[in-house]
Amino acid sequence: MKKLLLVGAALALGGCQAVVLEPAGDVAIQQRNLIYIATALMLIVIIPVMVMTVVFAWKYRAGNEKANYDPNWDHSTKIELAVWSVPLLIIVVLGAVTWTMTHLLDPYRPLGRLDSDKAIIANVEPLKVEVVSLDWKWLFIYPQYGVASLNVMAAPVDRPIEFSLTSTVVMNSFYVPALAGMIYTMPGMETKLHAVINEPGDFDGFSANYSGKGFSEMRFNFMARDDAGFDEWIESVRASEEHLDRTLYRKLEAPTVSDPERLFGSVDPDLFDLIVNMCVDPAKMCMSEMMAIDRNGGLGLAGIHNTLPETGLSRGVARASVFGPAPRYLAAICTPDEAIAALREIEKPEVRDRFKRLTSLNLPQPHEADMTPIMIADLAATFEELASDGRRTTP
Amino acid sequence: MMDRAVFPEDVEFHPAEEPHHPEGSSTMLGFWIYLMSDCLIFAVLFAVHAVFGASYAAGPAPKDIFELELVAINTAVLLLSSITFGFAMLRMHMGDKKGTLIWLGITGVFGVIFLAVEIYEFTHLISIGATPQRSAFLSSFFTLVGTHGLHVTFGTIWLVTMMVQVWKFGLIEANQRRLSCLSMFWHFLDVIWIGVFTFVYLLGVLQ
Amino acid sequence: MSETHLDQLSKSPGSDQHDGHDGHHTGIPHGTFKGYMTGFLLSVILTAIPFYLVMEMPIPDAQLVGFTVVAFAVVQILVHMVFFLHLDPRAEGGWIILALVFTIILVVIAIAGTMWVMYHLNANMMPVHDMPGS
Amino acid sequence: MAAAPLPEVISPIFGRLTFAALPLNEEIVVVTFIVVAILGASVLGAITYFRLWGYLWREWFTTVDHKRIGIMYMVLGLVMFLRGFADAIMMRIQQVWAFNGSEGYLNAHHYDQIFSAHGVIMIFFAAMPFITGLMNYIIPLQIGARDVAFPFLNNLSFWMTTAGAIVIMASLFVGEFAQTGWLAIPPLSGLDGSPGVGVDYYIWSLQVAGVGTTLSGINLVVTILKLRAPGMTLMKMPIFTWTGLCSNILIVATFPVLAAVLALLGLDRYLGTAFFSAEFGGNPMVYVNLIWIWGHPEVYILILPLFGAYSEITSTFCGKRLFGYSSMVYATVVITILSYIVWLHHFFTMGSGASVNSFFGITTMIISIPTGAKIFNWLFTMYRGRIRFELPMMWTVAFILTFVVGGMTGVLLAVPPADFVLHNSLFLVAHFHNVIIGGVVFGVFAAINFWWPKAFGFKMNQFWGHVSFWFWVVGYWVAFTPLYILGLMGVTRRTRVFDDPSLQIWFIIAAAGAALIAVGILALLIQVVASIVQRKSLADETGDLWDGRTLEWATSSPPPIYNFAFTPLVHDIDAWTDMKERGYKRPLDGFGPIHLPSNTGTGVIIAGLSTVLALAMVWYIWWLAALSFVAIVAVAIHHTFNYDREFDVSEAQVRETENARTLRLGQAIPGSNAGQTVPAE
Repeated sequence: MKKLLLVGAALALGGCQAVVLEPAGDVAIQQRNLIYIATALMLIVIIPVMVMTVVFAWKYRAGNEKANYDPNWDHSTKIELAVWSVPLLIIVVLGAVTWTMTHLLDPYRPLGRLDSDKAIIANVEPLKVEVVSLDWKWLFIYPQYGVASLNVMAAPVDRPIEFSLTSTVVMNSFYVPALAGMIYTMPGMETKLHAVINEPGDFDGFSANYSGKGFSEMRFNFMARDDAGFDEWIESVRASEEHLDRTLYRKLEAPTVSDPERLFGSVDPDLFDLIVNMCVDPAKMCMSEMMAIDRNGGLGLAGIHNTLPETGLSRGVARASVFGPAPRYLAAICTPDEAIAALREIEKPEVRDRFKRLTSLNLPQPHEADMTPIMIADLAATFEELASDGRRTTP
Repeated sequence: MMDRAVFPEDVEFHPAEEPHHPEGSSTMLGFWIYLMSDCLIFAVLFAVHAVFGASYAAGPAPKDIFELELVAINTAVLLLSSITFGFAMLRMHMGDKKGTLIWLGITGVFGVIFLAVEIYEFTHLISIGATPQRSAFLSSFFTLVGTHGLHVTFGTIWLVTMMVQVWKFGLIEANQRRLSCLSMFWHFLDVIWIGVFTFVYLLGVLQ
Repeated sequence: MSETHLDQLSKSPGSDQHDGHDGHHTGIPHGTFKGYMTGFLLSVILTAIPFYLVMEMPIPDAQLVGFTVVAFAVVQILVHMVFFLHLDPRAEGGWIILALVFTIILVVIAIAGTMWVMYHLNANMMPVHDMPGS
Repeated sequence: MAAAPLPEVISPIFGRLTFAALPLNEEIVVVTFIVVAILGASVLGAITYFRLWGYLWREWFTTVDHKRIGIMYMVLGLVMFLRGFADAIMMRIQQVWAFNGSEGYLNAHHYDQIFSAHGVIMIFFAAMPFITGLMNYIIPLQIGARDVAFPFLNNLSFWMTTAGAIVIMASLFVGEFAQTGWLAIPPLSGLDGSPGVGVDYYIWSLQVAGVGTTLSGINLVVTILKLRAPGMTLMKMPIFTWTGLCSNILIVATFPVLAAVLALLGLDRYLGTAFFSAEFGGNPMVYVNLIWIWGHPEVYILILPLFGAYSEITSTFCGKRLFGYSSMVYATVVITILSYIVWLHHFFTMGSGASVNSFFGITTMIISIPTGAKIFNWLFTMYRGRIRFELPMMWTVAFILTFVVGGMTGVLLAVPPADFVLHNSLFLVAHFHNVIIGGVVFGVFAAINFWWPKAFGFKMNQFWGHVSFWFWVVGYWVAFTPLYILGLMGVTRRTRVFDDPSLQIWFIIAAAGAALIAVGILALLIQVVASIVQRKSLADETGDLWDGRTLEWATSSPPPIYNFAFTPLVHDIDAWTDMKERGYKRPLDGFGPIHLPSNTGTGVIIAGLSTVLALAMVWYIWWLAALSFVAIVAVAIHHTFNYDREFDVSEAQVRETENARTLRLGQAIPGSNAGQTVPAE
């Protein structure tokens, strides 16, 4: 039975469908090789064990009167030594391989080669791709080309790719089996992946970590092209008139399933940075800013009130906990004047920059008199007034 | 392998005297193991606090909101309650029911004072807006200190129950055993509190 | 842990009922007035000093104060264990102390492991902010 | 997501419970409900008709006898196992169906609940009750004790586990279950990602059941440490007791971690704290990290006791002392400790650095060394043995052959770069089913076949046992080999629809395997019924059907309520074999009264109130939650005012029971001390 299955498995795997065993990218190939090495090492023990199980079970069956029967034999130093030391030796070897390969294939580590024959070409800059997992689609931003695409991406063959990845709300895992191993995408965090594709073709990419309703459909086409083909694709993206900015991004954030492929001819250069920092909404304080403030000891008692009621939730989900206050966010502001100014000018991109300048100055230290506590009521009133003006309604 | 020769042929198969496991003979060990598992709950909360202790979300830091005077008072109260519980146990061993009850009562009063101070601290923080929702630091602070407070609350309820039981049934063996468990629980909470005031309050303010 | 040690740990619970017989069936640990007072006084000292160090900051070096405070806490925990919880290595056939040691190991693994893992995750993934001012 | 948004107003009386909470629009659920209602009504009706309520309440529900509690755990495990398996079948059918543009027959809302419920139920409410039940039944007997250390707590533990199971079953018909996967990882499980009641059901069912599990862990640890028969030093303890000890130590050491981390998730959902949301400085990775600190040892909690069972079975049916007893013990202890420092291998791909990854990868591999040593020890126990291939032994051989493959793929997944391509794939799913079915489930069946005669006094039906065995083992391989292959084809777990038609054939094979397993389960149920029907012809009066080696076989089958009239004195690891070899004769006189704990209904009441509390918290019915909480405290306090918790089995009763056994033994084994009963004075 089992043999039959193994044969079946071998046949199936020979059919070139097992992409994990027949990948097209050097990183995935090295990972595949490691699977082979580890399997081979373990078979040194596994096969004898399986053979011994069957042989012993047969030979020492009760019906076989000829076999030795030694009911009190329960110890042999030699055997004990062997059964502990042989696996130990294998694990020592495997452990050494693991240590080296884990460091060598660390997704954060820039590539050391293009494939087993080709070295890195010094003057070729790696292709940078910024990946965002949204509910439930993939956004790819090409900062070097100023374009972006949804649910489809392309990459040139034999050029290192440097992915920076993040997520809007829910954890996902970015995985193109033909290219390289997977890596998680998480909100407010940025993961990295270095990879290279060695063969042209269309490959499957998807989320490998369950992320809710539309997870199964959260797939994209990974197109590996030669340099000319890649440039051609970039040109076709540039031809698109859609401009991906904060406003459009916040529309994209709304949960949807099975979105079609979509191209954006231009993109805000700092969009990815804002997504990672969870401050695409200009009113929100950026994560990096918040963490920098925290490293300097927070904003003191005054900082308590540096929050505003959440209104323009792009994802449209009510999320007030039953005993908690209404949803709030950290406002990207320090004083009432600035808050009001910001609310009035919320749509202007330069407001964002002003905040950046503001916070990169010496931050107010706790208990320093120059920090005025924000009067939350004033702010909320202003906020509502503005919202009713329709000037800040989120589309 | 067992060397059979060491046993005489006419080996006994049953002990001469039936082993006696009176009810409660395992209680102290069982309760201790429970305390150890409780300890791991606190370990998780301490670990969480270690991670989030400086995540103020641009809000207040420990030195802005902690009043060490209050913490010092609470520490003193808890320490005093420890020694008064000790005295209650000494009275119990002497068989002095009245003395035991008096010292237990004093311990209970200290427990209530501790809780009152903690409730004051929490309500004060919440009233100024430093709520558990404001930042991960405050979430973990309220959870860790609050969990300790809940334990003290249950300890106090238990203590009152024990006082009723001692008063009604006297210092019988079962009550002695229960008081010993409660004593372990009470002193265990002390030990946790040492961790709390050191790692949450003192080191927090030092940051 | 050697085999003999394991064996000694618990000769057999049936027999240690009789071996450890000292007139108290329940094995309730005993304190003495002197013991409690010693523990109390030590605790008072070990609590007062850290509070003083942090509240008054006689030593301006925060790191040094931090280490001192933690050291005091460790000592005070030991004091409580000995004088209030009456930890006796021989009580319950040694299981009390073994359970404690095991728990301490797990607590250390859980806390240190979490901090280590989270430190690396944060170092790898958290956004950074350039602050010329600081 | 947002399938059931929070109602605008939470009613002060019914919380957020409205008629809309009944999933009347999901035909599958409605049909299931009707079937369950009819079955439930007929069972309840039959109990009423045959006037069994009083009997059940007095003899079973309120019992503090570890043997009966053990059996109730096994029944609970079996019932929940059937529910979990139904979920599995539904997933298999969906994945066969959803090709070529078809959506299958399950929408995402339904499918996502099913795989979440399948994982939770199989681990917490099938596997855990199975192992707890086995340990409850066997360990006190193996160590020559009369009961566990805390008999009342034992009853409470069982009912708390049941309460958790009731809460999770309620989610099937009222509201919804979590759509998050079995670990409910935030932010998906936060209010934002899962606004409905599903995750609250998850949290409360596990919290309630977790109380039971932790208490039962403490109970069994203390039982083993304190109540062993005289002479039974640690290194003479039966190996099942050893593994049970280690498993329970792990329970005590890790379930509090689960309780704490679920409490934090609950705080985020109920109070809006900021633990796992990045916006206010929290971090969801802390949840992942903490829940795996519990999650990995949990795997060893499940497998260790069954390693012990395999050891007992191998030794018994080979008629031979266990090879390498002390290395077996050390392997168990080493696994126990190591299992606590490997948790990160569940999230290598989350982006921790290479050093962290390789550290945890290597510690994981190291666990395979003691595990390997165990397998070799079983092999060398078989070597020069005289193996009787009764069902338990057949399951053991099937286990070894299956488990080593699972072990191999496990080590493969422990190599971080390999894990980067296999993580979260169906390869991973195949791997953990390989070790859990091949190790835990096979072990439970081996143990049931092995110890059933002890618990009931008759052997299990052999024919249906063989049918069950072959369908299970073949079915397992047919069902999960395709998943290994699909994993290597890059297919991810929890996927609901597919667009690559070349995958379909493998899902069809896997579904066929699941069908074979279904036949295996059916055969198991028939086996149970057939065994009970044929109990006269299958009866075993000796109490020692298999020529057993440990103390549980020294008493009658089923054992008397007090287990042993006289506590045995232990001289050897295989205490009962040793006694038999030395010509042990049962004492026929000199009985004394035996103290035993009295039954109590407090456990049922507290667990019932906990169920109410959990459901009230899920549905935001605050007055009921407060009321049931106060009631729990009040009942618990009231319980402590009862000081009289023991009763005596009188000398006459003991003599009567023992004399009856002597007569039965005399008929079963001519020449044994038949008829030599001693009349009452």
